Amino acid sequence: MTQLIWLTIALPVLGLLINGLFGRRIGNRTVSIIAPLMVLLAFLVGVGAFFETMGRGGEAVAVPLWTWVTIGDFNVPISLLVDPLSLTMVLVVTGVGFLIHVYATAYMVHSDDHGHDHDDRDFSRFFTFLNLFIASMLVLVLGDNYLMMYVGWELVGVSSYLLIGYWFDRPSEAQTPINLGSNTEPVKLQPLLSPAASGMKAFIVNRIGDVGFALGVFLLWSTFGTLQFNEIFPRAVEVSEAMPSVIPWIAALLFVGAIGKSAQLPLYVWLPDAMAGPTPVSALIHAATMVTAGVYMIVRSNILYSLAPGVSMAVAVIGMATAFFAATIALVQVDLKRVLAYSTVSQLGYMFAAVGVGAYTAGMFHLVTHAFFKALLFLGAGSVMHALHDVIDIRRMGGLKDKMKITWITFWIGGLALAGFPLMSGFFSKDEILAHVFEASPILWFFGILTAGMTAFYTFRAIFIAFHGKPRDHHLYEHAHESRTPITFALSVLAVLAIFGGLLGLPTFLGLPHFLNGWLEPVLYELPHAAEEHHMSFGAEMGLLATSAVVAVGGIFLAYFFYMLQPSIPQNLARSTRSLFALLAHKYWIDELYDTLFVQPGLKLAQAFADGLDKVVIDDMFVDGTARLIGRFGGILSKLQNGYTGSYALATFIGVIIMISYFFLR
Amino acid sequence: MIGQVPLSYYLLLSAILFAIGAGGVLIRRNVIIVLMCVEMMMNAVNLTFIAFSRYLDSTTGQIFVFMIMAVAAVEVAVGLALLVELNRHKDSVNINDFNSLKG
Amino acid sequence: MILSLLIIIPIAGAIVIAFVPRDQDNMIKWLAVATTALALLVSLPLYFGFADGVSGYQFEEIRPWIPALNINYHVGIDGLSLFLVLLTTFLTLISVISSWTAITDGLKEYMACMLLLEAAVIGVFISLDLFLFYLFWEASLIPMALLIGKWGGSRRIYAAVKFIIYTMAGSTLMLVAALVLYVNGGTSDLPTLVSTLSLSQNLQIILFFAFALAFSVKVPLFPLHTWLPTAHVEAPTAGSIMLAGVLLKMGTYSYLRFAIPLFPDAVAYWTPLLVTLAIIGILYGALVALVQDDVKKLVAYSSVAHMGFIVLGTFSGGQQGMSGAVLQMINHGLSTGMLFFMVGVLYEQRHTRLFSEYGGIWVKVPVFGTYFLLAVFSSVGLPGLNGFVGEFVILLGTFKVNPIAAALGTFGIVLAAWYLLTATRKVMMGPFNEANRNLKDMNMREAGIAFVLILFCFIIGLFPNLLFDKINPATAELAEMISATTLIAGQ
Amino acid sequence: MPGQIFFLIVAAISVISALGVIFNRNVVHSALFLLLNFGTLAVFYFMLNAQFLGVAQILVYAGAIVVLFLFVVMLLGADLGESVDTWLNSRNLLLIALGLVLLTVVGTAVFENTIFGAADETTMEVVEEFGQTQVIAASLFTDYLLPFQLVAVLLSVGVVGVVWLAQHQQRQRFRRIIAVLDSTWAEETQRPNPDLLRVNWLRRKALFDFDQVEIIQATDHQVEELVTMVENDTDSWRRSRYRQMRCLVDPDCKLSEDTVRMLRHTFGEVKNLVHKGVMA
Repeated sequence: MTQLIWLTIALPVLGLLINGLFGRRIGNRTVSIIAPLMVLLAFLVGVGAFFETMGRGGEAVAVPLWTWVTIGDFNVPISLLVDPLSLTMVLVVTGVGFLIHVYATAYMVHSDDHGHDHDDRDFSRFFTFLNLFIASMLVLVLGDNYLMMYVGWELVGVSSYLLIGYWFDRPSEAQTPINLGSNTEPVKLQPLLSPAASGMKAFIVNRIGDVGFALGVFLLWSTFGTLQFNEIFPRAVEVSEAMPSVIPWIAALLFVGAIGKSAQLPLYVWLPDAMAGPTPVSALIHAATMVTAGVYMIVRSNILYSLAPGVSMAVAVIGMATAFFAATIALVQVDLKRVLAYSTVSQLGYMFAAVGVGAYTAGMFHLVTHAFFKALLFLGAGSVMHALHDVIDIRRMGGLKDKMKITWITFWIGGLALAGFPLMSGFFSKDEILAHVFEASPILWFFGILTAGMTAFYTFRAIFIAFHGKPRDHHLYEHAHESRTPITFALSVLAVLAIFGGLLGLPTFLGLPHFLNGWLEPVLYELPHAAEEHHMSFGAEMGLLATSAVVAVGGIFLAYFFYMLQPSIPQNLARSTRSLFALLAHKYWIDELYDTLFVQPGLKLAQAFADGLDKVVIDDMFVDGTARLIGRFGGILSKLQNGYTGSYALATFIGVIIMISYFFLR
Repeated sequence: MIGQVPLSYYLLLSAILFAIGAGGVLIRRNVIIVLMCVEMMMNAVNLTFIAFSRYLDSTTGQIFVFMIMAVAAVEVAVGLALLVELNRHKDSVNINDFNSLKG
Repeated sequence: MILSLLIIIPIAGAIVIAFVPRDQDNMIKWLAVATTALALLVSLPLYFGFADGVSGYQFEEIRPWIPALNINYHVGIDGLSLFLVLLTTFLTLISVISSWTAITDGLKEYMACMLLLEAAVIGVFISLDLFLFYLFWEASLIPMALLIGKWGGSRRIYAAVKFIIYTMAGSTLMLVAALVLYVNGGTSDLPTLVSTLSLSQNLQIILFFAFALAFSVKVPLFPLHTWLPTAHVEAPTAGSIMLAGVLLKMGTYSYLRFAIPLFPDAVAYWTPLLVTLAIIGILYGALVALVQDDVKKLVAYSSVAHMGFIVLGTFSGGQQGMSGAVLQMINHGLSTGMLFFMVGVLYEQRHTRLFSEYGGIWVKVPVFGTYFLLAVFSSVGLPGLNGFVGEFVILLGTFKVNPIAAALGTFGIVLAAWYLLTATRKVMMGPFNEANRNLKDMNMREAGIAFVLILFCFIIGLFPNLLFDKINPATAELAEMISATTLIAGQ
Repeated sequence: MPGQIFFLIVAAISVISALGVIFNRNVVHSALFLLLNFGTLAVFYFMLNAQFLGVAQILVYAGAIVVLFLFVVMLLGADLGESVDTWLNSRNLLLIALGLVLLTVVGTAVFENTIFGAADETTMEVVEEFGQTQVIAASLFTDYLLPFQLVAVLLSVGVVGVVWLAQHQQRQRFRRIIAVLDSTWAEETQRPNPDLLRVNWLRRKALFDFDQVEIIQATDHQVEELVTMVENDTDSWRRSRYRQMRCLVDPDCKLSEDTVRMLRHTFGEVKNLVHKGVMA
């Protein structure tokens, strides 16, 4: 089955072509069967390859397809690498992807006021792009050289652009201001970007990251002379001794690409706006798979980062800073999807913190579990939105738990996992990261724990407001109903995964099996003179475990206290700390900052170039200028031709005299 | 009796006639007079030719004068025809009125 | 004999069309299509018969042209010009078919001009003799100027005159330089000149400047580019396709064919300036394209940016950069040709090119929308499509020699994404603009053309080696020629 | 010596007659002085033994050309030359000075160097047969035959030219030409009266000298085409007249306001065509 791994890419591409070219003709029903089927088959191929690789003891196998580019000594084959790391990603992508495809078949059907359903206008176009995304993501993870990874990198960027901008004709919607009580003036919010604009914003911010990644790849080629993983990593140690400064540069440049793609500081701004796309898109791309590409890249090139401790620490710091920063914003968001968006940015921060400190398996572990519960939460939010006619503002929800039983329960499970409630998958993965981070630097750990608390708080703030308490908008409440089976099926499967996901990596210090460690071990290159694994004492580990459990439960209880027992507290608190609240509500004014720093000056410069330099200076002064000059000069000459025969005769006469006097007097 | 006149006299005379002709062309504005003066210039040249042909004892000069006469005749004919045509258009004979061919 | 045939067929076609009575529109059109199709068919064996891995010229023909001056009709192709000839025959066929309904008055002269343009451009690409090259170089101006001047928009006379004088002024110096070469080398035959010539460094620098000026106007390189937007805005659709698709390549191709091999020592001297201008061209072209209100102007400035990439590749010194540049010439021809074709499709129905007139038309014309989006992605350099391969390899080659230039160039692709996606948003997305309510989707003919164009983009994108195997020998030779001299020059 | 005196007398007469031709108010008198001048020249030819040419001089010049002058003078009635005092303005003084310079130069040249072995004071005895018509005819029809034929051709061309020039007069001359845009017309031009020509531009679709534009029945696109063509007109004489030209637009021919704006931009004034008679 390993040799057939290329099927995982070929199948979605096949689905993409069928739906794309014949979408209208074969009808929406067949489209909604083909798309998920392709992803399911890909998943099955992945599972087959998984068991084969398990049997082989995790040793990598390359599946060459055809040589892509050969110019002189620059030779890049198109070949797929089947090894534990790429397989993990394949399984996550295809698995979660399949569930989301099933969910989307029901989600993209809108029921209007009087109950009967009609499909979304470009139903087939949506599934074409969804399959395109799955294919591009698999190219990224399965590629066995940096160029294939870069190709996948850009392709996922494009598919996210297409999917975010799916409802391209919807205008930007204004957000109702947050009122802080009767006598104070409410906090106004900027309108949400239209899908088309946010799609473009996502693509361009991604591309800025891609510039870093491309430069990293160029530097890799000019130092190693090749882009193949299996040729670079073995020689990495010897090259880093020969040219000490090169490896950190490569690591840094590649990390810039990761910042762009995985929405870390400072290039995270596109992710919240990407919520303008349909919810399955947000779940698949902006929670489970694409945003984790950066983490995958760092885990894949782990030897490079281990050889560049400075850059790794920077990765960890940026990761943790993003986690903390995003968590603070999520505290006050009123849009359920944006709460989850900032939570994704925050959780990604955790993963980068993990890989930054060298805990690659912990990073992957959290990546996998996060994929499950974050996809679950997004789909839950989608189901709520679906039921309430695309209303996602939690201030108009309330008491939905009676109306949407399954969504409520699964949302709870997802929430618990995200918050890191003990025994849930999130708990184990996040705790492992925090343990490793603590080993590296306690300050980072402190921020980590704080963020964990905040995560628990904002997750359950959203749950309590949305599902519990009294309904705030009766018309909406009346109309709410549980979503149809495909949605509930996807939710329940993901809920199961969210609960038992933790089994992948139980804490080793308790003697429990850590499957992922063993599984990913062949991928990680050990530094020859690596410091031996200094184990923290059993007590310290236990203490960390306990603190993170306490913080999680504390966060949940605090949310319960704020929103269930004393609902007036949040409003009073917000009113008293109005400036801080407004700052968080406006997302630290980052979007406006970027707009004034980069976008407007860019446009002004362009305008200056276009009108000023191009039109006036080059075109008018030089080109037409010289033309006018010659024209005027010609005008002077033409004055000599004044039409009087007399003057012509005179001219000839003078000429004659000059000639004669010259000849005779010479 | 005829032979005593030296060649230089003839050359000087034709130079004077030529100069007068040229002066006439430049000074006068009446086209007919201008054409006449051109004729005079041509005759001055004829005189030189014949003088040389006589003193250098070769008939080529005279053949040349013969040709010049033909040219002169045609030139006057065409010149006057043009004058008539222009006159009908601008009904004036002043040479400066015909100045539309200008830059 | 194939190469001479490629010139004779279009000219013969033009002559035959001249005899067709004026009102037989259909006959003229079908004749033009037949001629260009025949030319394409005749040019196909060039690809299949081309020997891989062999450097030096193939399909060579030498016939005395002016024996007294030892100037002969010497034509031949190698890796550099093979695909440009194919591109020319292919794009001309596309242009002729695309102007099926666009041109109503003076169709006869139009088709004749198109065919003569094809003949002249193919002449430029295959001639290996300085004066033959110069002849075709100037000959290609006339039909193009006629195309702009007669069938163009409102300010067409200004645009045509500016186009001619700009290029003519540039290339007069080249003629002088060719004469100097002829005098020094005793012959105007390129291969012999390249092998026997030994000019002093300073003379090479001056002559290189003369050649470079003529080619830079054509490329167009940064300061000499202002004729391109006016020419494109005023030219008819097919004219724009030919102008962007093929004529711009004459400049970059000539750099590789004439300027670099003839004056290898001068390359090291001029490279910094040309690379800087290329970089400026990339960034400046992209920025100015951002704020254009006319679609064609936007695509014109995008051509300035793309050609900047090609010049960057040409002077990257390494073989990767050069091969990338040659490939990018083909890619730019296809993707910009397709973009202009798409704009032409819209222009034919709406008779306007202003962004303000369009908006959200993807709803109304889904097929057009998909093809337009694919064309944009090919131009932006999306992997899987042709643009990516070229740009990546150029930047890769440049990075090895000059990392800062490569960094700026790579930033160029961000700007490219910015202005092209802004254009897509203004035209395709956003609320539906009622002015387009009676806009019809692409008919079979237009969809067929778009499909063929995008098919080639995918083929090159997925299997670039089909082209690289044939391009590499030629660029290997050039790269080693330069590296040899730069070593001597002690750089 | 007597020969020289005779020469000087005749020379004086010819110079005086030459001056007479120029400084004479009456053109007829100038013509007669010219006749006298040619006569003196004929005398010189005889003195130089060029008898044939002397006779030819009298026949051709005196007989034909002067008569032609007189004939044209009578035809055109240009008997009043310009007044004398206008001659002595600054420009003419300059000319006179130049004339003197020429004379001095030629004079010195003639006197200083001997010319090709022609002995200055040689007394030339009369060579009987020299200058006889036979001698000239002999050389004319042997080694100079080709020039002789060419002269014949030249003369015939001259005649044809003159005949054509004269005949050219009958062409009709219109007082006014109007460019009309009216798609209802079938034929290209209409001539309501002898000196008014109305050309339907829609048929001709090319530029010509017109004095006024009338738009009776035309579409915006056609008017736009006319304006574009006028804008791109390269004839400088016509371009200068467009600004003062009138453009009449028929009220019931609906034109979009930006076409009218274009017309106002190109032509001097744009007014509504008032149907006076059938044809304005």
